[in-house]
Amino acid sequence: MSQIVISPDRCKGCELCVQACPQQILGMSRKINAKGYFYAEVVEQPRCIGCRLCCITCPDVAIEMRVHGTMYHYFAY
Amino acid sequence: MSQIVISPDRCKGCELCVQACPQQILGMSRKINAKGYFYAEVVEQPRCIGCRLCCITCPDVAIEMRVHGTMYHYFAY
Amino acid sequence: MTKKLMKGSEAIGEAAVQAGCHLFFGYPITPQNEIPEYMSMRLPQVGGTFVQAESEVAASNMLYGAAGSGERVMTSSSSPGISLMAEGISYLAGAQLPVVIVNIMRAGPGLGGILPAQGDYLQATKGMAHGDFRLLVLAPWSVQEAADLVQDAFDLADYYRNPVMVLGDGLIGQMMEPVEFADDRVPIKELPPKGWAATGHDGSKPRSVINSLFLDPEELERHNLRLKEKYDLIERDEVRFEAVNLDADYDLLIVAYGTVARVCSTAIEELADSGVTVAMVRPITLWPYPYLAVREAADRATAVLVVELSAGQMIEDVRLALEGTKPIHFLNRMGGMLVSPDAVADKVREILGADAGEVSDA
Amino acid sequence: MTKKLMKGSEAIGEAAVQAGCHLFFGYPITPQNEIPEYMSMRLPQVGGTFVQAESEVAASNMLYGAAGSGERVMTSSSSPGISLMAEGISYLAGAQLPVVIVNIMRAGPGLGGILPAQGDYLQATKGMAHGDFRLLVLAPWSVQEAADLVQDAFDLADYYRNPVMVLGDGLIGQMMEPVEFADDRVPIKELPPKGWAATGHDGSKPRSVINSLFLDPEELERHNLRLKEKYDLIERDEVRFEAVNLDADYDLLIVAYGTVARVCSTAIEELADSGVTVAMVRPITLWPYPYLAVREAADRATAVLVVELSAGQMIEDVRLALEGTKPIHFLNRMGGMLVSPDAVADKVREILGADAGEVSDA
Amino acid sequence: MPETVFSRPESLRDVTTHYCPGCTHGVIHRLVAEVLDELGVRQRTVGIAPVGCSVLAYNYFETDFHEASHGRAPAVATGIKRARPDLIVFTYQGDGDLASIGMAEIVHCANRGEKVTVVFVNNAIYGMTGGQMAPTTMPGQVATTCPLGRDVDLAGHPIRIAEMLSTLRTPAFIARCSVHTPLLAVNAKEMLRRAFTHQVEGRCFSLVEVLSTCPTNWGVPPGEATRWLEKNMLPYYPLGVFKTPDGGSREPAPLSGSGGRSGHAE
Amino acid sequence: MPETVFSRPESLRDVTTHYCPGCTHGVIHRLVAEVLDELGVRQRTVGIAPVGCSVLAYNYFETDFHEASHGRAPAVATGIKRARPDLIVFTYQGDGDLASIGMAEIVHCANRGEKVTVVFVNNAIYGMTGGQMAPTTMPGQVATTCPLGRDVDLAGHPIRIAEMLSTLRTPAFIARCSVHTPLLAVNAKEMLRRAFTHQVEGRCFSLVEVLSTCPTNWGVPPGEATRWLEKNMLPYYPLGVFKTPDGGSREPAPLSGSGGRSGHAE
Amino acid sequence: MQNDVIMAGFGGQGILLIGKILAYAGMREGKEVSWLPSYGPEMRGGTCNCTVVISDRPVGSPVIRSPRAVVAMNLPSLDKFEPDLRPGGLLIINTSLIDRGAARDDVTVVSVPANEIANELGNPRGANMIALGAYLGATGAVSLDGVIEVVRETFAAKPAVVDVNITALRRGHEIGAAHAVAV
Amino acid sequence: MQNDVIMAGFGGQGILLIGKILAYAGMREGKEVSWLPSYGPEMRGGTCNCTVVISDRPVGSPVIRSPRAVVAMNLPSLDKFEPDLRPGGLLIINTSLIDRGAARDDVTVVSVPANEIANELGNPRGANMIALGAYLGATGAVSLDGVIEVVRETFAAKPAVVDVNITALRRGHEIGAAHAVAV
Ligand SMILES: Cc1ncc(C[n+]2csc(CCOP(=O)(O)OP(=O)(O)O)c2C)c(N)n1
Ligand SMILES: Cc1ncc(C[n+]2csc(CCOP(=O)(O)OP(=O)(O)O)c2C)c(N)n1
Ligand code: SF4
Ligand code: SF4
Ligand code: SF4
Ligand code: SF4
Ligand code: SF4
Ligand code: SF4
Ligand SMILES: [Mg+2]
Ligand SMILES: [Mg+2]
Repeated sequence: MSQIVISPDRCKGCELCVQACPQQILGMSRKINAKGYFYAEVVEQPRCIGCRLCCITCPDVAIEMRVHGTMYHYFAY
Repeated sequence: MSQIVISPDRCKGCELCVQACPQQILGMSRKINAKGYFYAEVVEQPRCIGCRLCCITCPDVAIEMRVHGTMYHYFAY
Repeated sequence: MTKKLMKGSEAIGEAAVQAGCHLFFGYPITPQNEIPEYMSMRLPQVGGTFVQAESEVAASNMLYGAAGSGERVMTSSSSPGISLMAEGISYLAGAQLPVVIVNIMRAGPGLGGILPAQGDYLQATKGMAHGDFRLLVLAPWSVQEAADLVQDAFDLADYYRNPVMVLGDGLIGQMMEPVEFADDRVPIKELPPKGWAATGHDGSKPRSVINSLFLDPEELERHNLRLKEKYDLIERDEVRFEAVNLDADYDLLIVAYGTVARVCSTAIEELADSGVTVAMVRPITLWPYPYLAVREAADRATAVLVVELSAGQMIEDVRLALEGTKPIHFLNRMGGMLVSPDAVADKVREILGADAGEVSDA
Repeated sequence: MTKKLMKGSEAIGEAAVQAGCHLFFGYPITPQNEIPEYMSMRLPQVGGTFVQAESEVAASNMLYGAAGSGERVMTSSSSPGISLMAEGISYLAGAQLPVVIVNIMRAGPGLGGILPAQGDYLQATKGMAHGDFRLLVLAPWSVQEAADLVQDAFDLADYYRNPVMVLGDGLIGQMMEPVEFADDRVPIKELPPKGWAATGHDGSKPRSVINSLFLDPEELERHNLRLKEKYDLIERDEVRFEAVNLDADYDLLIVAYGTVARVCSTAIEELADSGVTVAMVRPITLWPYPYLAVREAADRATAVLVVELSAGQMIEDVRLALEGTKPIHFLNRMGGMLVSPDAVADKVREILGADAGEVSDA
Repeated sequence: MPETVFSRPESLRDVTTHYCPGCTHGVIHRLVAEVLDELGVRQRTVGIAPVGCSVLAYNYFETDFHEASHGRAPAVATGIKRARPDLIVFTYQGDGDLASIGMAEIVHCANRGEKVTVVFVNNAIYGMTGGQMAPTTMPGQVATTCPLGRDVDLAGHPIRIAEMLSTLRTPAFIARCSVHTPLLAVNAKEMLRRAFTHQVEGRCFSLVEVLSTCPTNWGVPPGEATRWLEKNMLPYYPLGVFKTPDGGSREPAPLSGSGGRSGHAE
Repeated sequence: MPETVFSRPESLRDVTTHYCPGCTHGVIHRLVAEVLDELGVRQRTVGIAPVGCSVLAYNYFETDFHEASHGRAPAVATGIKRARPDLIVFTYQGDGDLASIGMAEIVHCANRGEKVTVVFVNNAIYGMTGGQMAPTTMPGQVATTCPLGRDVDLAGHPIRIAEMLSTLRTPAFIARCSVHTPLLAVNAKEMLRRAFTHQVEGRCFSLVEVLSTCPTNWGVPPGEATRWLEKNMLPYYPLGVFKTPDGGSREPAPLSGSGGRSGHAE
Repeated sequence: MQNDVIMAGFGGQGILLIGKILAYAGMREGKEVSWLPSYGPEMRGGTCNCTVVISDRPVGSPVIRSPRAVVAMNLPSLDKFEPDLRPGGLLIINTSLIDRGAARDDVTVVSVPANEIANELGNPRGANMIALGAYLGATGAVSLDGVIEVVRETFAAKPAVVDVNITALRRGHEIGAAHAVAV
Repeated sequence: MQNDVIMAGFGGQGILLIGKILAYAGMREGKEVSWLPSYGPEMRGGTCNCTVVISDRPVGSPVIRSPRAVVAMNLPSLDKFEPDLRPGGLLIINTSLIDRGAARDDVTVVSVPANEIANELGNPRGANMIALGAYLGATGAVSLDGVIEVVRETFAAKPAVVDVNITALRRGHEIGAAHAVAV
């Protein structure tokens, strides 16, 4: 089962991940980070299907994905 | 009837006209011109068919063609 | 004639347009992007032409073609881009084409940085490229003067048939100040028609060939001598500088140009408040250089202070002017760092405090 | 160690190869085509690489990449081609890359002509490009010296991590003279390994970045100051010149460099026969310039004669050296015309005949 | 104990880039770094940064680097590769850098068949200098040096580098891809892997043109930018492989019925 | 009273050129001059000489002229035409000048669609400087900077300018012809006429690549040279029209089965 | 007599604009003025600032090492410029985005919750105008009316914007005036 | 003591070659030498020349304005260099291609029908060697044997060429020796 970890301070608030997530489970925080950006956060972790599209989309490598147990990959990357 | 006039002093002796003449009526002189070249000359004027290939070939515009009366052109130029 | 608050880069562009500059060829580079940007907007409005060249090399050669066609043309760039124009500028000078080249200097060498510097002085005034030639080099210290000098540059270029460089720094390009343009500006020179331009040949005038090639050395030497005569004339007639406090009796003379001279003028005022009188000669033409003015002003001082945003470039011309008659001190910053009025004032106090006869620390 | 009769251009190429020059990047231009041609034949024989660049701009940047990889590399060109390298050379200096650049000068400005001249002096020594940097500039007066200086150039470049220019003229490039190469040449400097080269990064040493960009002005200023320190060191340690007749007591001092100095030496011999003693200082390093040597030699003369194939370029350095202490006379030809020994001798007689105190006619 | 299946590649240094929010330069950096990791060549790789927004790329990759002058990265790459053929050499260049001032260098580097890899980031604009027109700017697209939009009658049509270079006879791998969607980014990575592999195997010159966004100078938010690219750039800049080293030449033949090869006079 | 049916065109000055015996630069000069005469534009024509053997072209044409720096003639032409659109502007450039150092300038001049005419003389060598390798030098051909013959593995294959430029989207007239036989010279003149006509009618950029001989640096007598060109150059440099302003674009499409235009993620 | 100020904040907060408006108004009042923006790498995201000088005499150095006033619209700006402020100078802090007070005790501090107020006024982008107003109120560097004039012209195209910005200016002016200082 | 000579003719007459051979032989005899070719536009067709200096002391100027000897292989060369020749100098004229005599009467003239002789010897390309021989004969600048040595090495590849050229050299030498001068 997959877990998405977004580092608030690496995020620049571009919202591309939010747009990319097929599950629509990412959103923007109301808080401003050190860089002055509203950063992205996971809203509904459980619904994550571990597709990694958010990770692949993020221009700032602010998103990591961890997996508990094994999981099926939609595509090789 | 066509007449070929080669200016000895303009000629650089490249022999391209000699090679171009379908009638083989051009040749090289034994004399050296002011520039130090053996220059081209018309050997058999009467056999000239007025095709102008020698004129067109000459890189130094050393060859002029004059026509007495009218004559037929093989190609437009 | 109303005052407008304009960015230096835009004022330079507008000044050129009002001086009849019809074509601009250039390539973007910080800190002068606003010049091409302004021209791309403004020139079409007056039926002129803006072309973004593929490079500074191309720009300098487009300039060659357009100037050779008799038009008033300009390009602008910043340090690395100017270096790329070196060959082209040598051709322009060799073919005696009137063009205006604006160099908004940034810090170097190489890619360096994008902040203000004065590290291109020796390039502009002495070694711009191969062969024996000179550029007229004009150095503004305010947005208004930048505008004025750009307009004069076109007249000088046309009059002498020589490239003219307007040498500013990042501050001139970026800052906004009030500017006014004369509605009825008249050229500063009697300008003959450009009969030499290559604009077609119907036999009514001799064929025009824009050229810098002379394979026969005797012919080329004659050409070099004609150029030298022209340069001698320019050195005689076109020297410009501004004098500050030369009428007062002063202990020390400052020599500085461009925005640095402005910083110095502030320092001079502060020093005046504290009873120290300092004079300044601000070269406006960097070539021809005001050797005589600097020498004469220095004669009445105990020492001279040269202030530059470089490792020490204009100081060579001050040395040539002074011929060892006075100690020369040097204050500089580099890399985009700026000299502050306080730093200048402190340096002056230090010099005057110390034995005026001390060896130059430059 | 046997003498070979070699064309200057070929001797320069062979000297480089024997100095361990592994790569050559260049673009043809008269009068130095024999250098790239020789390298294209010779380098493959020693496992080296010759690349004909698409332009001088490209060549100077290929040099950057190869030098940054720690190899000994060279390019050669002539005046207009050198101008095209201006930006590249500024980058090389800014990134402190050791390269050897040969400029076989021809007459300018612009396309000019292809015959010998010395019109690139100010470019090479002062204003090569934007930003504050210097090139070491070595000026040979014979084919043998050209070969020797090229080899020293590689050592100096590596030692100081700085571009070095060998500045010759068309005669040096085209003439044949006997040359010999030492079989057992040792570098003139202790050369440290090139740990700074960018040759891959396994973490065993800090990451290598070949770079001239410093966006932070304070950082760039520190970089500029480090460069300045290096240049000061070079000015202190690397000045080279040849003295002729300095031990004799002479009336007049000639200052000339390159093949022109050779012409002068012939004139000096002729004059000696007619009882006139003339001394000469021949700068071998044009930068750093032998200011002190020229000054001291001039102190013992009544006047100084500068002879150049330019409108008057090195004469500026002579002025800086003399600081007005002695009248400076000037003899020059341009456009590919050469100074003859007779012309020099006549000029000397004219000067000595005239009032030594006369105003310089330069 | 969880396994991390996606994180920063080793070849990408752990620093914040200066890129604007949503700028896909960052994505392209990561893809290149991942490929270097996967091919295991990081330690013998030397990158070349251009002059452009990616001028500081040398701070972002965990490899040795050269900072080249504007447009000349292919010449610098030539110098490095000829000096040290054992190194893996890549340039990272913008469209102003490569397609405008650097046109001669890229054409000749490709034509000499230098065994280097060029990552060509086409964002249809001069990003770093504030949004001036690039040779790749779309017709009608507004830029600071074409305030009324690119006028093809004055500035010509956008240059298609992949198409142009693939007509050269010298063998090469040339492809165009995009990173404005995650799936295309996956494809882009595949193209980069093929390009670098050709170099690792010493086969040929390789160039991958990557369509990229410039939200800042396009004047739209990052999300918009991806759609703008899709709508305006994709139709003119088709994606795909244009040339493979063994694929033969791709130059156009003379139009029929013209001059032809009519031989000698006789 | 005889009529002179062939003589020196008015646009060609009555001076001896410095060209070597049999060098076809002379023929090309005459053809250009004849076209200028026939179009009646001599008086408003400005030519641009390159740096190369034809550097002195300004002494040979009876028109105003500019002498450009090496490779930059297309930039100079741009400057002239933009300043004086009423003038007929042509450059005359060699293959070293145009295809090597001047690559960026010719590509961008063509891509901007400058309404000028480029006469591109391809003799597969650097003539003026004594026979160094050009980008157009044939594989195996000996030159002074490739004494063992051009090695395509090190120097790449010859660049085909007509093919490369015809892939640009901007409308243009681009053709290749040769003058090594009289009949081909007649065809070459026709190509030049079409090129200049496009300019006179303000239609588009035009470039005519003319294959030419360099007996001196090829090291063969002039007669030999024409046969060398026929045998070695013609097969690689096909003659014909490559692009017409209304003929649409000629760039290659992506190879099938590659990346494709796969759209968004969703 | 000279007034100079460094105004700084995030890109996009309209810092350069209020600087220009101030300089323009100064020129209108017959003063000598200069406006100098920061330029360079910061332009990518990050902070931006400008220096405005308003003087009776020709402006000497347009670069001010130790300004008479600093307007800090965000934390990085405060950190960067507070130390340079002249003793006795004016420090305007946008408390909406800055959660620390001034570190200096030798300067006059004016705290303005610019973003909050702007939101109140239903003009969220007007925080910059509020700060400008505060600066004017505290220094009187140029007259409020003069600035209002310039604002009218600047936004002539969009009258709606004009009014909300004038309101913002006035609100800021009141706050500033309460701390009026002579710098 | 110094010998210097300008050798000039059409390109292709082998002028530069005999100059190099002369310089090379000089070097072999332990002399200081320099060889300087003309370069430039003439290279296209036209004439070419070279200057050779052979001296006991280091060679000063490799460029000789007024040479001690001139070898003119064609008319343009004679026209160009005859006036520069030093009074008392040596002028070698290839009468095969030059139909005028010397204009100077203050110099030693050696007339050599080089091409005719070369044809006689069945070595039409040997005219240059005949001229070189004549120069050696007249000046003794370097020894004939020394030059022959160099010729042997130069053409080592083609022995046939060696012999005909040596014969040509000797024939020229005889003619020159008959006019031996001290220059
Ligand atoms: C010789 C030179 N000319 C111009 C510049 C200014 N300059 C820096 S980056 C750039 C263009 C960058 O655009 P691009 O290559 O498309 O890269 P991007 O920023 O879009 O990624 C220019 C013109 C320079 N640094 N050097
Ligand atoms: C900047 C610069 N680089 C190099 C040269 C030297 N140069 C003169 S002509 C030439 C090449 C000419 O070859 P090409 O263009 O093919 O013309 P061709 O002589 O063959 O007709 C070169 C390299 C120069 N004059 N300027
Ligand atoms: S992995 Fe896929 S589903 Fe999970 S957050 Fe990322 S994009 Fe959404
Ligand atoms: S894509 Fe990355 S930077 Fe952009 S919002 Fe998501 S996490 Fe932040
Ligand atoms: S016109 Fe034709 S036939 Fe007559 S000479 Fe010329 S080539 Fe020969
Ligand atoms: S073609 Fe012309 S130059 Fe050549 S030989 Fe014939 S006439 Fe003479
Ligand atoms: S300006 Fe454009 S290209 Fe540059 S970093 Fe910002 S978004 Fe990216
Ligand atoms: S060198 Fe070649 S191109 Fe040049 S003139 Fe001679 S033959 Fe023609
Ligand atoms: Mg871009
Ligand atoms: Mg050629």
